[in-house]
Amino acid sequence: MLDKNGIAKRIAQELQHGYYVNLGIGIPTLVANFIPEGIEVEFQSENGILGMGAFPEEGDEDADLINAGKQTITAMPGSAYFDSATSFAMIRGRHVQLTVLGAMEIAQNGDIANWKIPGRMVKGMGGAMDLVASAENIIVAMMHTNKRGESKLLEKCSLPLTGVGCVKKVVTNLAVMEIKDNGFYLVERAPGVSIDEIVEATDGRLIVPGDNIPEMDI
Amino acid sequence: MLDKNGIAKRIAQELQHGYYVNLGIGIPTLVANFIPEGIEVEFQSENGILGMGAFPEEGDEDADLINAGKQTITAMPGSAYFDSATSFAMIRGRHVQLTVLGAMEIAQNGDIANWKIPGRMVKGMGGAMDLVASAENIIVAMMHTNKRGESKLLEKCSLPLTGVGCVKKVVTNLAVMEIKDNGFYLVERAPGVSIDEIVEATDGRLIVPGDNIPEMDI
Amino acid sequence: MAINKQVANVEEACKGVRSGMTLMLGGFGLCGIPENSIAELVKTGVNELTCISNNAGVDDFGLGLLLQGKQIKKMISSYVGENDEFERQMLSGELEVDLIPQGSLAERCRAGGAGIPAFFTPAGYGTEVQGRKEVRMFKGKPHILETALEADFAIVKAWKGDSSGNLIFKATAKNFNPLMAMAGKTTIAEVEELVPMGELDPNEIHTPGIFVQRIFQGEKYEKRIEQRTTQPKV
Amino acid sequence: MAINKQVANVEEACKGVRSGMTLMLGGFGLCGIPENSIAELVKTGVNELTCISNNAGVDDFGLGLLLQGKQIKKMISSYVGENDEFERQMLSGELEVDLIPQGSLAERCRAGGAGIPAFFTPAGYGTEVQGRKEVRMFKGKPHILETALEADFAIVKAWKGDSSGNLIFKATAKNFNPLMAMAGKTTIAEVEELVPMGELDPNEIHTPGIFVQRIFQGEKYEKRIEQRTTQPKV
Repeated sequence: MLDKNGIAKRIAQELQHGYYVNLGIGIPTLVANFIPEGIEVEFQSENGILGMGAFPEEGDEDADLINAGKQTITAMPGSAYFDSATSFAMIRGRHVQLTVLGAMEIAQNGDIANWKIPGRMVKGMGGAMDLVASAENIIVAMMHTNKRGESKLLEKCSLPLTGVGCVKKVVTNLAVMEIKDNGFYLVERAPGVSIDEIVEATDGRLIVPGDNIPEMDI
Repeated sequence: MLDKNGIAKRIAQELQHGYYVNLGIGIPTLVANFIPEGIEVEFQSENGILGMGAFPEEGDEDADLINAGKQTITAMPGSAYFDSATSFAMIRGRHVQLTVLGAMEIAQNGDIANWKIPGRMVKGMGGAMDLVASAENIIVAMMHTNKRGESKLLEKCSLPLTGVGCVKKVVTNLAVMEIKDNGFYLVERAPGVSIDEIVEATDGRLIVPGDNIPEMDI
Repeated sequence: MAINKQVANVEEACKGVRSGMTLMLGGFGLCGIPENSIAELVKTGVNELTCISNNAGVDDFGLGLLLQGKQIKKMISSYVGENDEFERQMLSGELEVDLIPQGSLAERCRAGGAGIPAFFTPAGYGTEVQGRKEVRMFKGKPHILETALEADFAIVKAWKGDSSGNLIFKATAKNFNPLMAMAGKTTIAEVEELVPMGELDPNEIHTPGIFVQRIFQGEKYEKRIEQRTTQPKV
Repeated sequence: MAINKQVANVEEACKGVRSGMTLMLGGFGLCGIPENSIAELVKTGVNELTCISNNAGVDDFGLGLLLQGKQIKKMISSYVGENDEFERQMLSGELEVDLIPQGSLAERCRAGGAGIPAFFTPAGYGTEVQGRKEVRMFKGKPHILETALEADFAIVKAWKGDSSGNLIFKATAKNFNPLMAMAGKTTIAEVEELVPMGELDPNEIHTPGIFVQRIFQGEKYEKRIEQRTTQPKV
């Protein structure tokens, strides 16, 4: 079973040379720590920076330089700042090659819910709806089950949707799955996790193509 | 009767303190030479400058600094450069208070034609269609008649339109007219020009409110 | 001669902002917010405001101060998760809230300033955001029609500005500020440094002065940091 | 580590531009046009091109060179009045021409790059431009629906650039360049001065590198002036 860093590390393997990548808040943010050797990628943060770097050293924080999670950050050489309309032009116009974000629920058709729990939590969608409606390549990073042990991979989302039929791949603490044929198509198991454990933790239709599902190589 | 500079001088009297103004090619360009004392205005050229100044001194021409007429210009202190989408955002969004442009024909309902003579001249509309469709305050600067002596103030335009019902005021070598009540409402005569001469030169409906049409004070 | 937009102080800048008006306020989180103008609105007690702003500040800073004083009737935002008082007022029904995808919010402000009354975007299709909006397919993909946003006053904050209203923003404090500057019937810009006309390079201007009606230098800036994240010094 | 877009020269930059393709070319008149790339297209003899460009150059410079070689099948422009060969080819029917209001052209390029498939604008209502486009009233005023423009290659010219594709334009040579840079499936940027990554101030970037796929320093720039207007030295 993976921890959050493990999920991030596995997703980092999906990065390709030359990718512009938008990382959501939470587990996705950790992906930046695991960029494979020898490839160049740039991180876009939708509040207006391309070429986002690491957190600043203590004392070097700049209130004018934050990411979409409102965290103080630094800028890499070759970075650029821009307004919010230009930022979402990059996203909507498919100039960002990969979007990684968290979710509360994913449905087997690729629907995603991650912005609202009616009556309980209404923080807003921020940029998530633009991201999921626009990106060609969306990977969801999340735990397979929620805090109450319920599966987050469902036949149909119960929460208000963020986007429809848009998620391409899900990486959880238990497995890597592609969304296809109206199901979660099992591609890899987390180290030490059995197929049965994944079946058990998945409420939606899990497609298991044979008995030899490889273990992740991370 | 006015010459081109006279027309420009009369139009310059319409400038108000704080106006952003877009001047078209030809007579309108001359308006910049007659800004009344004590008022501040800024000229916008739709290729991407606010705060357009005079022509450069010989030897100071900069190929990167031109106006919409492709003429070399200078920039005033406090000027700004911007892209063409931002430029027309200013125009369409009604941030430019006054547009002065030339015309081949004006109709008594405010229609304007100034971009095409079918089969003979098809240079294109440039920014004129955006300007006339957007501006709240459009003044046309032109000669009252064309080179063949035919009136350019018509009941209905014969040439392809640039915009419909948009012209508010026309200043010619003979008169100042407002477009209202579906007619050219005569406001001022050019120095030494009689009402009869204006009537004679106008094909569309000229509204003459009484015998005492004042002469322009320029 | 360029047009002079400089006003003496925040009081003069905020003159005419009245109860019931619609305001746009620049900033993302607490980054790039018009601190001085917000403090002035708190002071004048103007209320029943509709505020268009990506976020709603935190409990004791930014727009949170206007929420505390119950000066806001309605918020139009994309994310409001940092503010407990906001959540309380929303859940109790005291505060109307219109949540909009962040990219649509930005584009709708720009559209308002650019004379584009409506445009199609894929964001929000198939979600609550779609509501009764028109849906149309482009290249086989569903889009929804979003309309322009405008405001009685847009209040923005820039790093540098000159007396003709030209603005330069710093780093990610740019965010919604240039877009909202375009969309205000009257746009108020507060800047950290106000320089004489001609001192800014016309090539480096982010917001041309035509979009700004009033400009002043803010008295002081706290520039509070919402999430101070650092790594140890090496 | 930022992504490196630098290519060795104009030949490498223009690789893959094939006959029959749609190109966007930045510039207004002869101001800010990609001189080196145009010369390369003349050399390769690629033809049957659809060119989206505000103007068509003059007879012996800019896009006029491609017209001379009859390499252009169709022009999408707003103003083409400076070019006799253009007029001849158009009136004889050799050249297809689509004339578009300048603001709509600019906004359609931006829309193409920004994932906005269509928007409403008042420009062209009631004229030939309206054609069969949808008309809709907003605030009592008629608008027409215009769609996004995209291109196989967008070819732009900037003043300075770095190897990650960030661009800074100079004065009014900016014009259509930043908008077209957004709308190319592949965007080629030629620059007067190519600097190492990190040398441009991220605050002064006009076109962020994400929009540019290839960048090179042009070998030489004639920067011809179309209307040299001056006043006597005082």
